[in-house]
Amino acid sequence: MTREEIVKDLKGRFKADIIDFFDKSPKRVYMEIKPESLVRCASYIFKDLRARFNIASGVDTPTHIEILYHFSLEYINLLVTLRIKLERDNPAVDSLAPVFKGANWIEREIHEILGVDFKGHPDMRRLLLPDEWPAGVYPLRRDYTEWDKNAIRDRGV
Amino acid sequence: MKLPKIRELTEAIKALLSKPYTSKFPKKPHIPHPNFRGQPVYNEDKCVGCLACEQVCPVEAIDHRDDADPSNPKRIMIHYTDTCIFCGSCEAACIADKEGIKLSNEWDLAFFDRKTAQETIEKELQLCEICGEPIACKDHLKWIAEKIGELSYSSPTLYFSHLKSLGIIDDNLIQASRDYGRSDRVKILCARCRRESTLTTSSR
Amino acid sequence: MAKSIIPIGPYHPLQEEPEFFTLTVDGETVVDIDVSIGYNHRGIEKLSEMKTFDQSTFVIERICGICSTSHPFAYTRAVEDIIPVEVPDRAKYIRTIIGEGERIHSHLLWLGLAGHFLGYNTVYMWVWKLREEILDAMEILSGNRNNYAMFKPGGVRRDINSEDIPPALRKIESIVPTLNKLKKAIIDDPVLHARLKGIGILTKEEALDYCALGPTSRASGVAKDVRKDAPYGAYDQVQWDMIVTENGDVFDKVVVRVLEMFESVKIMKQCLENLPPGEIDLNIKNIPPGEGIGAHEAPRGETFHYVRSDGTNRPARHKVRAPTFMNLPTFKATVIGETISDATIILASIDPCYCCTERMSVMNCRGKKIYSGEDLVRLSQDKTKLIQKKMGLK
Amino acid sequence: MLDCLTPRFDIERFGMLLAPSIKHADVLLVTGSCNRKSAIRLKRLYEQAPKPCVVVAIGECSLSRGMFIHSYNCPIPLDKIIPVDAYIPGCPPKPEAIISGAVKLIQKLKGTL
Repeated sequence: MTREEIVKDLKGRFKADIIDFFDKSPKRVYMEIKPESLVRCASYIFKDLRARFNIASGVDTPTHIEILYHFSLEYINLLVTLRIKLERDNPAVDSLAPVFKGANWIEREIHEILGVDFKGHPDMRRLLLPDEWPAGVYPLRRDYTEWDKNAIRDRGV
Repeated sequence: MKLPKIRELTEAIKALLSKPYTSKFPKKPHIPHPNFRGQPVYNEDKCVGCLACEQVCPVEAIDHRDDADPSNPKRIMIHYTDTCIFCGSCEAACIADKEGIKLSNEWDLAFFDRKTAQETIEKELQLCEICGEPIACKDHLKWIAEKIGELSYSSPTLYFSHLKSLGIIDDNLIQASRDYGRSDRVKILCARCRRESTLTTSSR
Repeated sequence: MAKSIIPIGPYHPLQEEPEFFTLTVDGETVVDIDVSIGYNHRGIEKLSEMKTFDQSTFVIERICGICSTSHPFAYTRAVEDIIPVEVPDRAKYIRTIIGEGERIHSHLLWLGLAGHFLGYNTVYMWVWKLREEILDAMEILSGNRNNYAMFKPGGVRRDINSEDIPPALRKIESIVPTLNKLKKAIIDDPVLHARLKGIGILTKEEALDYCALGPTSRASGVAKDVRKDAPYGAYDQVQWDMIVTENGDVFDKVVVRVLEMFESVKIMKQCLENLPPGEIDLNIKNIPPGEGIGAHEAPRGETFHYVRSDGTNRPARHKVRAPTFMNLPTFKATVIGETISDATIILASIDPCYCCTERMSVMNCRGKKIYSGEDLVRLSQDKTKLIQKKMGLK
Repeated sequence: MLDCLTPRFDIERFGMLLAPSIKHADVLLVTGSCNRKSAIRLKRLYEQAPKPCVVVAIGECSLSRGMFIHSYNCPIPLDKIIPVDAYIPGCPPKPEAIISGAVKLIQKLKGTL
């Protein structure tokens, strides 16, 4: 399947869900879709196009929270990125962990540092942060302020 | 089954005869390769005190303290050995053609007290002749004057400091009071005083 | 059978990345395994948002002690992807040289420690003696044994001047004869065959499902390598081939890594010999707002960097994904069902920043017997001696 | 640090040995910046060590958290967690620097520095 066929197929199949399709360069395709159709799109790309799930990167922009799922198709050297936008107060999206095991850890990490909760994730535990980290504080949010009073940020000599 | 045994046997014998691989380090001092990036060292007369290295340091290992008392104004550049990661971006950013701060080959830096783990050099500071604010290091003004050549005659601060360093003019004869008249224009001033002296037309 | 929990404690002088594995054991075989990581979490993504584009290469370089040049490689490619700009040829060659040199010394390090787990301490000492040669070569080329500080968005920081190349080349070529002896010693050693073949098998489907990367997936037949699929740097102007083996057990992971070292030596030699002239840096002045993705084939797999810039000189968001992040969950598929003494070498076979599995302690709830990490390594070494006795070698 | 054990910089010829557990060791070598999770375990390890215990901080990260001073997960430098006797800067320090640091420490403890 060459690159043009895949791009045309993706556009045709998910015409209703695609909000914006940005063809940046021969190696990069960005597809913005509605959050509800995420599982359908992702499982189609992962299973039928035999893509490899690279990573999901959560971004906290001033207006909304964005999550980008990067899939790389090695055999035609193309990287398809699914972008979904969620509102800032309680971002929620359904989890991709049941679709493929690779997404298990990254969703736990995004839940922990950005506060997005993934519905249907098998074991949503804490991955990186220590236990005494207060529940509501998300370090990668724009409005993160130092909560630990006795942290020494200068030379501390 | 036997072949690998014989091959390892020859290897063992060869290792037996050859001299030991361990370096006789404490007895014979270790000289690292000239490319090795060791401790950054300030060069007192080459450095112009422009703080470019402080801006570019990824770990904020370089700091400065301005001591603006009129008798002996000086800027103290401090380099902390306990934070520096020896990456060489200060040397790459040094405007005094990479001579102000240079990475030496020095690697044996163990110490016992973190408060003493810093090197400092002092650079003479140029104070504004009206308000006494530090403008920049004297060498830095001289360096700019040399760099932009005759363009430096557009601002009295530059060409005064350049001529003063050449010894052509001596200290400012007109007393350093603030009168916002013409006499203020021919002094070494900081930016704020410069603006005030050029903009105000009335001489109070 | 009462199940006992084996906490694999986080601290040991040999460990680089402290991880805490808890194996639940039913008698001898491992029933379930869980890991809690985060002992080394330093919030690098938040830190690189505080630094400028140029400074954050140094933050990125200190993510992992051994693959310290693969992260800046992917990061600088991501930043160049925002502007879409092409790096000059000489910089590409220098980047490839540093990347490959680092792959050799990382594989050698892992080989030494895997040998230590299996009781082959001579392999451990031999391989690390070999590694000193490569570290000297890297010190000649880049100025430091490990954190090379060579990368910059838009090119390379320091040039390799021509009179440094012959000594570095001599050092690199000096490791090839010993490497050949090592390859022969490892590949046709009957004890290793019996010990490593058939344990910790990661089938191809599981490798695809877990999205495993690098040597871990190439050992189970998944022919994916960023240097071949999306050629970058000087990887397309140099002849080398990708090593893929079929049955994905620990022995194949050893073979893949050993053979990859020969390829890296070949690449480094070709790059060093025909290093093109020309300048080494583009002096990028400002980075337009946008997104960039960069990837590089690190010794353990593909590092992936996503950088988003909003026009200022600081990255607005920087997502880093180390290869072990994808390889580590595969232990669920490989360790369950194996015996305790095999657990150490299987966990080490995905090369999780070399020997996190060293921290093991076994607590048997009934008998209150406590094995420490050392005992578990000794268990795995006893198993090797047992096999040697069976083979009639002793 | 691990390179010191290898044939080229063999520190066992000076009598320094790698003890598997803290209980039978006198010198605690600390590398890497201490984040919140590992600070607790480091404190517990330090208490378990036999008491005339010497702590050596190796590398910029453990001296003053070097690059990670502003990280939200590394709140306090090492010498506020446990008393540190010797500092060996370097990122990473050369094995010779670690050995010469140890030599200086021994001389200081013997009072002959």
